[in-house]
Amino acid sequence: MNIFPRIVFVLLGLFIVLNWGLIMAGIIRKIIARLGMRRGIKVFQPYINLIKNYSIRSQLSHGVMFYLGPVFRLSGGVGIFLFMPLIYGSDYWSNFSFTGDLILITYFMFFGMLGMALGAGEGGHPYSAIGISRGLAQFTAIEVPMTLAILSIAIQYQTLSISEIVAAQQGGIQNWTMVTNPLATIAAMLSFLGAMGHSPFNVVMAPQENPVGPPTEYHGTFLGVLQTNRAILHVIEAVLYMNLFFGGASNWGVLIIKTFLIYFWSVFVGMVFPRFRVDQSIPWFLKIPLVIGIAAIVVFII
Amino acid sequence: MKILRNSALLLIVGFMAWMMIHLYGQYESRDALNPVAEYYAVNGPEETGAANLVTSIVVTYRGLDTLGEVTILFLTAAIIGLLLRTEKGSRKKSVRESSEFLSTASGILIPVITLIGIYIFMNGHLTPGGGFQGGAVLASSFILVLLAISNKRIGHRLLDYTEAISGISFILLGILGILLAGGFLDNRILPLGNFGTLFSAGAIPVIYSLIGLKVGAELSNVILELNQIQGEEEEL
Amino acid sequence: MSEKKQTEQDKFLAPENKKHTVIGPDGEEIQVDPLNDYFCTDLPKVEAPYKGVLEKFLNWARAESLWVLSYGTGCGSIELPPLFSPRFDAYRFGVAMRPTPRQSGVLIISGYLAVKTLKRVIRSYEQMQNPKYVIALGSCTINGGMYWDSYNTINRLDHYLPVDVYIAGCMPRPEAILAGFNKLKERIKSGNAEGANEYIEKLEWYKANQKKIIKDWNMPTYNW
Amino acid sequence: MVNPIYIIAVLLGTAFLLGLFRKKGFEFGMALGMLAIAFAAVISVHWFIHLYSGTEGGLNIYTAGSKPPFSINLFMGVEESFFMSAINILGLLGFIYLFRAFREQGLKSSVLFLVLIMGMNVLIMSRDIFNLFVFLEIVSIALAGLIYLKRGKESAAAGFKYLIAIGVISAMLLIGISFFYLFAGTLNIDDYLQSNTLPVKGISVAIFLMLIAILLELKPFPANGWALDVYEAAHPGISAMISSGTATASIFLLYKLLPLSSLDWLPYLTVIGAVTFVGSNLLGIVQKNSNRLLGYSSIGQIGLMIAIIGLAPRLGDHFNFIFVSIFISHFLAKAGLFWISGIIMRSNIREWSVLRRNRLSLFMFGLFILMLIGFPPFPSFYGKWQLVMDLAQHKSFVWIAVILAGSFIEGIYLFRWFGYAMKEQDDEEKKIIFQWEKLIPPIVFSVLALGASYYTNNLSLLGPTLNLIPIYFILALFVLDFLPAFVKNSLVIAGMIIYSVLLYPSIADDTLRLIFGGIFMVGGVLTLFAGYSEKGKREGFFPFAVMMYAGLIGLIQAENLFQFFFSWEIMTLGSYILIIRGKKSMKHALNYMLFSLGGAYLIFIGFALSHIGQVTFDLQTLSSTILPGWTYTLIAIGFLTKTAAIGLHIWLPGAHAEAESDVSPMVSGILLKAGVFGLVLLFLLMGAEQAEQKNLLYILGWLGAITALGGNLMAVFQEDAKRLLAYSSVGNLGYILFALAFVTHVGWMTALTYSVNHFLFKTLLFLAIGGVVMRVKTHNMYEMGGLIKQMPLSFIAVLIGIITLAGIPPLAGYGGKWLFYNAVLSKGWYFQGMFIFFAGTIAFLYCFKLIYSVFLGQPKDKFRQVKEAPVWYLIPQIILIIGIMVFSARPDLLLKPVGTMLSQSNYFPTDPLNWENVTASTDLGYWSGYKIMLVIGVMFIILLSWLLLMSRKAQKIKQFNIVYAGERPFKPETTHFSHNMFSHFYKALGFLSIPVVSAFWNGLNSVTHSMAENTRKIYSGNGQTYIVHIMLYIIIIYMLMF
Amino acid sequence: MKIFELENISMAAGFLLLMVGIWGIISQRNIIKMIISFSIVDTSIHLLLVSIGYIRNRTAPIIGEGVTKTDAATQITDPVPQALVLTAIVIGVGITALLLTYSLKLYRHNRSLEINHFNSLKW
Repeated sequence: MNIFPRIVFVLLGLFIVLNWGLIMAGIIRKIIARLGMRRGIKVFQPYINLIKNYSIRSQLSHGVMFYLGPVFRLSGGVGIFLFMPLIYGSDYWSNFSFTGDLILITYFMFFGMLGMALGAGEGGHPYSAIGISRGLAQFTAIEVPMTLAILSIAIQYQTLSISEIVAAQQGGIQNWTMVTNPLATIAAMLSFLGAMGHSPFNVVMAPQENPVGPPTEYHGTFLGVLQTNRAILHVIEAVLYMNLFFGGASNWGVLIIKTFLIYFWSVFVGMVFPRFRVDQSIPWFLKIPLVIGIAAIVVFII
Repeated sequence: MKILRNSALLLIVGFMAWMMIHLYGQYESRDALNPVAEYYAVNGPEETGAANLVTSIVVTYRGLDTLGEVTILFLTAAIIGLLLRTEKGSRKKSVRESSEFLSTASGILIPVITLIGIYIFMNGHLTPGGGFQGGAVLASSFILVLLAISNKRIGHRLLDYTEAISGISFILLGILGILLAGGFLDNRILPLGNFGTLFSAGAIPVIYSLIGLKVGAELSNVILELNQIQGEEEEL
Repeated sequence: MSEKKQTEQDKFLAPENKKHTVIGPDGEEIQVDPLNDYFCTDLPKVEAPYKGVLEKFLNWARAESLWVLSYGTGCGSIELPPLFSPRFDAYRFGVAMRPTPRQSGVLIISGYLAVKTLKRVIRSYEQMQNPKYVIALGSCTINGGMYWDSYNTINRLDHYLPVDVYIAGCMPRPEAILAGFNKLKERIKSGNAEGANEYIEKLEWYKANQKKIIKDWNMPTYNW
Repeated sequence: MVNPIYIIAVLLGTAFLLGLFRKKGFEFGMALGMLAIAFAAVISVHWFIHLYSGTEGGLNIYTAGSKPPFSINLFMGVEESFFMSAINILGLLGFIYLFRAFREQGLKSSVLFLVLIMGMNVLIMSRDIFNLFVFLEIVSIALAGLIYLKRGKESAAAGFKYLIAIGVISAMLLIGISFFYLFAGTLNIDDYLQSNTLPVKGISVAIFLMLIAILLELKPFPANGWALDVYEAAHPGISAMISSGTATASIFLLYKLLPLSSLDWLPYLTVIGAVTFVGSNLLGIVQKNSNRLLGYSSIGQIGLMIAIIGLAPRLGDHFNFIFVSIFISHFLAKAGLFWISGIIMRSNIREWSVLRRNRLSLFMFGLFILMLIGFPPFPSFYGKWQLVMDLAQHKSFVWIAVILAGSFIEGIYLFRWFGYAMKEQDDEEKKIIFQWEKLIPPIVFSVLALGASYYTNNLSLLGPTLNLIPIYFILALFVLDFLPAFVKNSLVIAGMIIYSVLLYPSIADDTLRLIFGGIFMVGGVLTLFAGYSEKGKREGFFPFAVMMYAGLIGLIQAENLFQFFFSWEIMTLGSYILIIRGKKSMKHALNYMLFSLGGAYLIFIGFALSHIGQVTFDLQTLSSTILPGWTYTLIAIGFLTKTAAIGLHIWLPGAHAEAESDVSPMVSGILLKAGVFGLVLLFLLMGAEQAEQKNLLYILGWLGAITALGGNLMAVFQEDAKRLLAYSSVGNLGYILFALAFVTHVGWMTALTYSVNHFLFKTLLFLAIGGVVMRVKTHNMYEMGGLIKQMPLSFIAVLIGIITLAGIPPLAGYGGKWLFYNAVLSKGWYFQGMFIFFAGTIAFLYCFKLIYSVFLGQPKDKFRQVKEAPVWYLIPQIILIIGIMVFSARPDLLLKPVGTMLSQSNYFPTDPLNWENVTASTDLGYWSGYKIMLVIGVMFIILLSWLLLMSRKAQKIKQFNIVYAGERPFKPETTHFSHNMFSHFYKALGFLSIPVVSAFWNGLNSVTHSMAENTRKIYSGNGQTYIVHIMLYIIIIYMLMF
Repeated sequence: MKIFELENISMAAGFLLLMVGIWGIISQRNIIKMIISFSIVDTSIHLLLVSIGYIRNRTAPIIGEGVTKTDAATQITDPVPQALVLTAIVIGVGITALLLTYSLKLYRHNRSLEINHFNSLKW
């Protein structure tokens, strides 16, 4: 296929995803507010915040890596977007997923993390480093059930290509991985909780104890970039889970609904449960989700 | 504790005894010479010309052993010298002067003893005795000198010269054996002479005399060394 | 800075901030002047606002997204948490708390300011990014209130920082604070809330006031 | 030809003559004595050359003009002339060595020495039992006198103990001889042997007494307390004579008298020798006194020789070669060591650090130590090889194990000692004079050692197949060591490049060898570049660096087992010396050496097992071994020690961390691949089926997985940058191991790709961190920080290194991860895979810690003026970065040939990777390195421009301009969050990093030490106890034999 | 009875002396007593040697009175052990002298003659 229309579609997709990410964040915070019997923010508040942050007049720089950190971070988010097929059956909406498969996406997630870590590190603030060390430590544990789930579905579908996994789930809800491989789904969804950084796994960014962790020193435009990335990343990670476990999406409407629900799962849990410390969350991930993940594989081996 | 130790040691001795009984149990009284000894008995007198078969064995057949023996005594003297040597150099010895009796008697005895010694090693090939025995007797006369004639100082020099020269001559005689006769320490470099006389048995009397001198000198040396350190205080 | 002033300042310097030498890895001696080496000594510049509609739009966004530094100085700090409770729900006005000055736009001085606290307030304020706004709560920040003759508190906050909105009362209730936020919004939208630039323009004056009351001024002039 | 009897005559005559000399004629007397010994030496050497090259059987020397058995006769054969030459040369040098001591103690003492030499000569030649007794006594008495040469209380006590022990032994000997005469009727050995008389029991006992007495002269463990005291108390020159001289004579005596016995003494000799070898060496490991330690070692070596005599029937034609090679090593090395000991006059082995003040003696010391342990190219190496191979042919596995265990234990204390000499604190206060006349003998023996090595090599079965060019190059470098470092460095680089070019055609067709050869040679040249930054001469670096690379390349070139093992040992040796050059690396180098030595011995045994029933030694014979399970396991464990699999890894962190800055990349990035290469080769040659049968692959897979996890986990908790990297190497090698264990096409492709990647990024990281460490002079990461401003290029190198390490796209590391998933899924080892991937994510923790703690965070005051790493460190880094970039963009450059190579081998006929341009795909997934790189690059640039546009005016601020709750940071040291960075992680998973393995090895170590400590208590120092030991020894052997 | 013959008695006596000597060597702590024990051992061996060479009803191996040159083989005892014993005696003398000298030296150093006082070298 010609590369230029593809680029146009990619940019369009990125635009949709970004906007959906921002709106979704607003909606969800609205829902949370309502649950807390508040009016809460405006649905478009994330937009306003984003604009405000880009409009900050002065910036400070701690050094080159501080400067590059957000770029890495955003590259990580956008990169995952680029390698992710969005809509099933549509070549245009599959972005650049022909360059790599599921493994590429799982490992490319680290790209942004690394950039963020380096940028925050260059900031020289100990809280940033503390936040990163917590985040990375927790992430190691989160990855284990996720890896098991990925292995499980790779065994199930005998492929690592996301498009093929989605294709295999077509034809009704009974074909979704959620139904055909519930254990893997549970393990993955538990690890998803950690990946989203909501309570109970948000000690990384504990606002007061460790002033927002890694981005302590980030402000203005830098923060705007990080927020942009956050909007994209939340959606695209939800898309990943959707593709793997919930039958993918054959059109944008389905994508929006499914990603919202998937994302809301993490918010929902976060609303209900209090916060874990890192040294509590790591063993937790290495107990329940791990066992479920192992079970998901054992099922296939037997 | 002591009983325990002793009984353990006794056990060891017991085991040793048990081992030796194995040897003893195998021992049968002999009623004949074995071939080697018989060879000596039959051919010894002919080959060496010595009436004393032991001497013929000691000086010729097993001459190398004898060289070794002499060397051992030589070594012993040297080692004792080395061990007892002190860094202080010569020491004065303060002893009582010997009595009239003693000096007179020893004056008479010393030549006699020396003569006996010389006789013993000169006749080693004929009668019981030989270089070692004669040498020992010589040394005993030397002891007498040391003990009785206290003010007489006998230097090492003489003994050393005697020792070295007799030793080297012994070896030279041995080498002559290779050159002139059948092998190292062969006594037939000199004519065998008449069997049973003093000047017989080839080089045996010469060798035995050298041995006698050497042994005498060596033993005397040992005694001299031991004597010299008597009055010496501890060396630390 | 004159020699005399320099020594004056040194008097208050903590030992670790005094000039000293350290030994480098190769045995070389390195002179360290902590105040100059650890801190940026540049002075800020005025960041001119855009013109026209763009600035209006941006001001609207700034007004609708007020990120408050969660920082309490006096008794008024107890009035701030209820703001975010369901009863008052400041979120609906776009107000949110941020824990780090870098990301915050609004500094609320919630009550009397001890000299010691003033130092921290100044530092926090200067660490915030342009544009930034100050809301002062209670009489104490206006004229010293009941502490007007205290040896240890300041009387007028706007001698030290450019205040956008004063909210009177002792203490003002959350409703009043919400009203204050709305006043601030109006002020921002109208384009008058240029306190940050004002502070930079009149930096000498502000600094003189600050240094007059903070006797042990042992930091660079401007805290980035 | 001169009649050998003149040796006796001249020596003895001179001895008698010297009795005449007084103080005045000392020099003349000494000259005379020296001439006499030289005469003896010349005659014996002449005889040896004559007899060795000719066909003549030897010369019978009769005394007293009659034939034996009636008179004493001597015999001069090849063996006799050989041992006599050895003794006389030793005597000549020993005489020179003792010159000063003789002057102090008077000419009489030199007389003793002459007689001693003479006695030993007769002991070797004489064929008459009683004559042997007499001269044995001469030797003993002469020694008893010489022991007191040093004077003092200790010498006197030792001499007395020696005398009473000798007294008891000679009593036994004399009883034996007497009854031998009674029962046999002769005193002549040849006569008795020809007489064919029926042995009665009595004669057996008599011969038993004789042999046991000779055996006791050889100081068997544990009836040897007296000998140890002598070694300790005597003048080292005399100890050298005892250890090398009288032992030689005695062992020849044993060899000579052995045929007398009708009983089968050989098994007993084997046991006695082996017990002595192991026991004596075991006690050596707790010994601190150098001379006593040498004594233990000496006794051990003699035990080995006794055991070899005992094993003679199994060795067949090779007996002479084996015995002589072991003998000559012991002979030269032990005398040399004792002599060196006398030069430096230090009794505590820790104080041997003074050796460093004289490079020559340090060199000789190392040479002798290595010779003793049996490193190539010294004779004992060839001897041990042949010995073990022959024993294996006879399935004497127990003896192989015992001999190698003994050698290993000997290695423990010798290398520890060597470590002290190299690295222990040297007290400069105490002066030391290196006397020239004392240096001559060890120098001569060193030269002889090298010569002996050359001849042994030529004489050995497989030695001539070796490629000796690198060895000569190493020798040349030793000679050229006086040149400045940069000249030598250029020389070495040039040499390596030329050698690579010459080598290339021979391995061009073999992709496997090409890959590893590339790693070794390219890596070698690159890491050597870093050496240009060293100033001065850098003495003793280049020969060993080349030695390591020579060993590595030798592995590539090896065509037979011997070449492989030779190269393996050379490599181990070179790398050991390189490692020990580090500042604090004494202990770690020792650990490295011991694990390597143990591993090498396992490989050795494995090779020996594989050789059973084989004629040739080709590497191919591994495939037809009759004991595949054992062979496979042993060799694999041997290689695993080099790859530092968990359990065998504890040497690695310290060794890699404490090595010099440019040595760490050599040993980490390059050297570890030797183990990988070995494993690959092993699998290829042996066939995986063999291993599969025994579930060994399964175990190996788990081992790899656990290693990966354990290594990475340990790395997370390190504070030392190089140690962190070292543990990371452990983890990475775990991946490789795991992938190797798959034995599938894609698995091996993973392993090989990962090997190359690991080489690239770990060399890069070690070079970069090494450059930093060089500048900041500390390893502790928490002491650094903020170095990005001073060292931006190093930062970039580390950044690229960790991105590759962590496997983050788009760099090459990702390829390894992708292949891993494919391999795991196709093999079905999901749970091991889980470990691996968990380990992979843990890698992020230490990657971050490394780059953050060093380059980011708060800069420290004292590193404010630090400069960028030297340009010679940066050049190889840039080349490596380019390499990484190339392989990232074009993975097909590497993967395609590897795939082809694997497809050509018998195991994996189908290549699961399909290539479409540069996109690789398997049944499971696909990967296009080039496109990924393009996409990410374009995106990154766009986003960067976006940010540049948005925040173009950013104000640069300084390190303490951070938001700190209204306060200011106190000082950089307390503001840098680095120490114990992952404490929460430790709380959660720290229990996994409890050093169980070190605890195990430490426990083993302390058990061994306490065992030795308790055992040696039997040497109570009481002479009477020693006599009791001797008695008990006799009784026990007697009871065993009768 | 075999054991009542002269050669048997002397040999048994030799062995007995040997045991006595050995007992002395391993049990006596005094160095001088040990040296005496060594001498006893030496003597015992000499006795053994002589017993070995003894043949009943024969005379010394010297040609002369009672021994004719031609029949010497049937008239003399074995000369070889006698030659050996001569050597052995000399060696014994040498060793004894050395032991005594060493004991003197030891006494000077330690002012003691107890063998267990000389254990500064051990392990």
